[in-house]
Amino acid sequence: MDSLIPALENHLPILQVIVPLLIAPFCMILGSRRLARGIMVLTAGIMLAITLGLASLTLQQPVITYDLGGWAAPWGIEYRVDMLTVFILFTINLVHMLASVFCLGRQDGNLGTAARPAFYTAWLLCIAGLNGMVVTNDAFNVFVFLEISSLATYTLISCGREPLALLSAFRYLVAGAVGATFILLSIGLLYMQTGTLNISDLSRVIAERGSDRTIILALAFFIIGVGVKCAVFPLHDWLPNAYRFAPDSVTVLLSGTATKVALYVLIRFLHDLFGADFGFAEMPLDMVLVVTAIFGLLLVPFIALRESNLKRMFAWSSVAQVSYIVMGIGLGTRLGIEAALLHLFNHAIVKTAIFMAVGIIIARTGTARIRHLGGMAHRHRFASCIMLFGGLSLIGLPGTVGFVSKWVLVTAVVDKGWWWLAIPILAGSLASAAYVWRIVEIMWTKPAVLKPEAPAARLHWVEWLPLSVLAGLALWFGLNASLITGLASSAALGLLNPGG
Amino acid sequence: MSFPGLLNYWVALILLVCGLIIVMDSRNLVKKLVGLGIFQSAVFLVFITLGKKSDGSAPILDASVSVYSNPLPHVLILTAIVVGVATTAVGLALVARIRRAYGTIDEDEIDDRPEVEPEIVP
Amino acid sequence: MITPATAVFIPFLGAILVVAAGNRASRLRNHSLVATGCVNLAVLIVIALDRGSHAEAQVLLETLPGLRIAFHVEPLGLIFALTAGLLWPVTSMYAIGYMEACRDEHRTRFHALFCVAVGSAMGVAFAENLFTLFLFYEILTFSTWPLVTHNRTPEAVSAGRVYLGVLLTTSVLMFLLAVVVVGNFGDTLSFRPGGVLGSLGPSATTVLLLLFVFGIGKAAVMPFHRWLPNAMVAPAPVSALLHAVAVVKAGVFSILKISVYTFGFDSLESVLRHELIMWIPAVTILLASTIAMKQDDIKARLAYSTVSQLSYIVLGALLANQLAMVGSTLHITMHAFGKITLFFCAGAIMVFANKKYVSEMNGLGRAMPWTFGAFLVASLSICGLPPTGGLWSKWYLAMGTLERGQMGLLAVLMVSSLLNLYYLTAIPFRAFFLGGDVDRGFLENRASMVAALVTTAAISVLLFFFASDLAGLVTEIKT
Amino acid sequence: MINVVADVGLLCLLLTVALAIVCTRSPLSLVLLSGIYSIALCTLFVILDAVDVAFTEAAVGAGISAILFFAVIRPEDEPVTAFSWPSSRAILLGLGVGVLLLAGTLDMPMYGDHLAPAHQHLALRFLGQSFEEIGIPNVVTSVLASYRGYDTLGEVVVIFTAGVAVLILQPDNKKGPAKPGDRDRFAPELMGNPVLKTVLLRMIPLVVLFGLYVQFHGDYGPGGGFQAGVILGAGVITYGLLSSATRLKRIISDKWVTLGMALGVLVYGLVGVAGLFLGANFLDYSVLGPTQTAGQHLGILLIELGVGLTVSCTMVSLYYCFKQGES
Repeated sequence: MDSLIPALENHLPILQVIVPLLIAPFCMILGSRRLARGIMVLTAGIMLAITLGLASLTLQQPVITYDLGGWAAPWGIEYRVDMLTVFILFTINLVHMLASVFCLGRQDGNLGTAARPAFYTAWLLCIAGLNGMVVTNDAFNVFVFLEISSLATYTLISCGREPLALLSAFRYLVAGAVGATFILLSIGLLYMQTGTLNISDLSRVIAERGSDRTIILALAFFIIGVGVKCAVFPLHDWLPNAYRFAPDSVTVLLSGTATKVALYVLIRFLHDLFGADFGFAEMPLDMVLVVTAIFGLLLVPFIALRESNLKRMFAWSSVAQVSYIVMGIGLGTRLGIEAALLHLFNHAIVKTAIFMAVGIIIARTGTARIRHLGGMAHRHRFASCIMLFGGLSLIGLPGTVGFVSKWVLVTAVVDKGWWWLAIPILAGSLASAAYVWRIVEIMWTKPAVLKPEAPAARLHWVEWLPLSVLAGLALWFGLNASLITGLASSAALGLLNPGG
Repeated sequence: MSFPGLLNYWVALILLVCGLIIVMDSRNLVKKLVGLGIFQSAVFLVFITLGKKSDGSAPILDASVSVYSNPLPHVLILTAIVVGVATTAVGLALVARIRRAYGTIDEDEIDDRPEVEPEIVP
Repeated sequence: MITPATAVFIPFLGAILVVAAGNRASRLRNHSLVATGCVNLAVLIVIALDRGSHAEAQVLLETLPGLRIAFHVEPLGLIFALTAGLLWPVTSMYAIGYMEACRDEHRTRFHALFCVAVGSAMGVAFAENLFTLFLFYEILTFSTWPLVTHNRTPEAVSAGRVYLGVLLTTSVLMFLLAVVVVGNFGDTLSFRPGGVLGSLGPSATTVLLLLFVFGIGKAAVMPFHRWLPNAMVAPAPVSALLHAVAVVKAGVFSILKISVYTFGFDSLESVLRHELIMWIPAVTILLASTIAMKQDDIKARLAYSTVSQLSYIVLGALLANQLAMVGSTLHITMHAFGKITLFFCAGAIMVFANKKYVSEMNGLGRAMPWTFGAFLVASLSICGLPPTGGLWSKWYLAMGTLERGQMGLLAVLMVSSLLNLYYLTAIPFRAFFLGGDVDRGFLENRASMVAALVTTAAISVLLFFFASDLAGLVTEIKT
Repeated sequence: MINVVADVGLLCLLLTVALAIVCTRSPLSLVLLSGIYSIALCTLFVILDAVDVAFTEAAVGAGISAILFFAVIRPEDEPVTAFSWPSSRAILLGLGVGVLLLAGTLDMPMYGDHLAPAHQHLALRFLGQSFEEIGIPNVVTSVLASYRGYDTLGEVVVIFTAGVAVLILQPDNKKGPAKPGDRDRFAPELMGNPVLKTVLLRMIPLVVLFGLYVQFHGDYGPGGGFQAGVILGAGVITYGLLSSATRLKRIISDKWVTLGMALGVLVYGLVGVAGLFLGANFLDYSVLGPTQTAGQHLGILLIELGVGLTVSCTMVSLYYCFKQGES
């Protein structure tokens, strides 16, 4: 036993991915829905534990690598864990853990009996794919795991109750496949000019032989491809409907994980693969990303303001919030990345909480129409208050996590000398206040439209527990952000100076 | 400069654009998937072309051969083809379900339908 | 352990108590409300007596490096906190009576949010840095929104939208931006005597000053004053404590505190076109007074009067000298006692006689002698006439304008006082001397409300004799 | 030289077919055209020395994809006009993107350039040392199964995910009444033809035998678990097409198919985990046998089995699900 534990420690990077990956088919074999659910939550717990284990390892040793198949790095596939990896792993596995507890209380979509365990299999495959994208240090491996998670995601979205879920899933499939193929092409062009696929090796070769038009083309394809997956403003078309029509538990899972991992891939490739010198000094990438972000965060709230469906409104808000993260990434500085990571984490927990609260209300009332929400706050106090708190955090009021990340973002833009960017950031906050307050006004002050549902459905522990944990985290990190800021800052530092 | 030069890449590029045009322009869901296939195949062509060495042969080791083409792009594209067919299969399964739900596979016809609201008792 | 943080948290604790007691234990709820107010006042007095030992920052939490939630005690904040703390238990008593008279169903929510608002005002008063100030400023905004929309009528909801819209837009777009500028270009976000903007050039300082003056929308400097008359749809106790004392005073207090501790008098004097900027509040003073004269709705008239009086304090802050600073600080207190009395009276007239228009008040004086008596005393205090405390604040402000050599501004102060005299004393005059032939009987039948308004009027008079102590407190500040 | 001529000719064919697809509206024509496209593409891959890829493209593009498309399209989808130009907006956008991309190609290495960077770094080791390290002549298989074996695990999982997805998406039959007869809609006469039926039924064992050959000969020639899985699956599906899906289900029930799908992934994964228990890294086969090459041999054999199992079962599962959708 004693010998097994240090052995396990060495294999933690791969366990993070293969545990869900191999439990998924197992879930399928068992064929029982109850068992599958139990296994899903258990797996989520194990994954979170592995992440914490990895975190404690990275504190002793900044970079952990793992050669798959025993083949040394550029020839085989390599896993690489550093502070940034751990930060993202922690974010997505935390959200996944809570989302899978929340999922216990939901109907699993519009499924026949035979397909029910398959839903949980797809769920596990989705999160396994996302974890795989985070840990790997191989460009092509990113593509493979991206596809695993994407296919599972399309499936999960299509399980929504309304038939439009199918069309939304199809449109996401087409958009996602185009995006992934762009990424594949980008990897191909990089391979063409370097002869390697390992991210660290690629970055070394690019630095040695310098860039050319092919590499520039690869960068452009990569940005577009990953932009689709992140739902960066002009490439966001798939997201609102996908989030709206997906089953509630799936929306909860996706909003906190899928786009976040895509953003991580963006950060990782820009800095570790193409290199900051190429992207930000040679190419005007900072301008491109910042300008798209400005458009996103100023225009999208107005679309959200005219939205008639609660879930889709918050989906639009996700598009707007992604813009802040993209702006942080676009600055390309240490503070910018720190702000992006902070906002990524904060938005993950806040939006997950909001979608959970929305899910609770939809489950009780059967509608997500905004005009049906009148007086809901008095009927579903807990869920409404969480939604309010989440909304305040989206606005970025002091005392919420949203303020912390926006403050760091503003500090970052001032630090870069682009202090005028503070104005669109603040204006974006104000614009989000408009759509949040529209909901608050209806829920708290308008008369009830719907008949009260017959039995006052009480909150089950699988509903209030994950919500309380998320709200507690959001509150705590809003008041005392030193822990999470410290992590984000050392992750950003590790990314920019891998040596020291 | 040997003759085909960059021709393969240029053709791949045109195929890529053709695929994109089909995906963007068509309202028929099946045609979109066909377009997606062409789009992906253009990328496959880029990979396979870059692995080719003139006068090389397939990378199966044999005493009588001295020049082999690059095996790595082949491996990658094997995987990519499988991914492509998996995506197509899921897409087609979705199309089949969409047809059952709406009786059509034309996006315009589906979009024209009013959204069904849940029953509300005021 | 009595610290400024205690004074901030007691009202929040009170809110929890009120919610816990709820509508079912309404007596317990009412008692705990008043008791909390009294305990809070006691704590404030202890802090005031022992103020020297709390001058250092007391850090509760460090949100980010440089972004701390911290409290400290300094004279300006202490005076604001004492004013609010003294008025809170009085208003609680009044509010209990008023809400019972109105048979309101949501009393628990009302009282709980009231506590939260007072707690935020305490937070603003004792804030050690701009971040803490902004935090409590925004809590105050959001906690008073449900109070403004308390009646849930369409007018209340749309007034609430204006209220929140103006306050949030100004605070996020300008106030927060200004805080960001100070955080990134100033020495620190903390308040330090003499200011923290040493390295900022005059043009940047000017922009920053304008951002603060307009960004702190609660100070209701025109053109960002619209929310205040709109907020008058709220029940009278809300208008009384929040829109005469806590909310609006939090705004002007913030401007005063920022001008003293973030800018410092030296920085303020370096501002470009200083004279012109000082005319911004001066214009508001005159315009608001003029509008107030035309208002028939008594609460609207009082609201515009408040807009006008708030700009006195802003003007005092911008004058950047010690006399004006003393005048502004005193005016926070004097105007608070005067204006709350007026709002109490307006509420009492509404409840007892069911009248809200000035033109309907003829002859009410005999039916409600205490109410209109108190109204008269408070009007004198607002106008700055003896024997009320209002005299001293206007005195110091006038001295401040003289020291700066701004005769024009002095004239504005005088003209505005005359206008005040006209539109405020007209109301008790009508009540006592016009249309006296109708006998309505004695209408003042709720002791708690009458007691409250008489108390505040009496304190206005008492302040005439104790103003020098307050002024002495303010001069402790090393500028 | 002949290679170059064939290359150019096939490129022209590809372009023509692609343009035809752009303008075609009829789903049936589209599917047939995309079959032609696939075959042209796979011939081109052979000329470009990518025999394994060509094999896969033939099995997938011309085989499985076509079957799946046929299962979904319906005669009633046929439009009145079978032909239309794309909108000018799309053409303009496409041309714009194309011209930009054209500039990006100018730094690319020429066709067949031996000195291209792609042939230098990793490829040298794969071509030069894989025989000593792995011990099998097909370098593509060595790279696929061992050096980049983890990608292949991912690939199997993708197939499995697609299987799960289609399983979830199959309509619940309890909701709609099933119609009798599950013959193919586009070629009922063909499949009902007794001559064809007899011949094809006799061919199924041969197909299965070929599939097994491809499975186990992948180390030495083109082929491997994936291609074999597709061929085996196709053999089984042929039986279903000739008799009926219901009868096929009686022989291989859908539960077994699902089990096989999952089991294949598990076999692959557990071979990797076995490495962990033997003190090596995940998917390190060297420790499985007495010598490194023996271990690699055993590992590759086992994982290819896993791949074949998952792929063939998924193919059958897809067939079942799409059949269900038709009824």
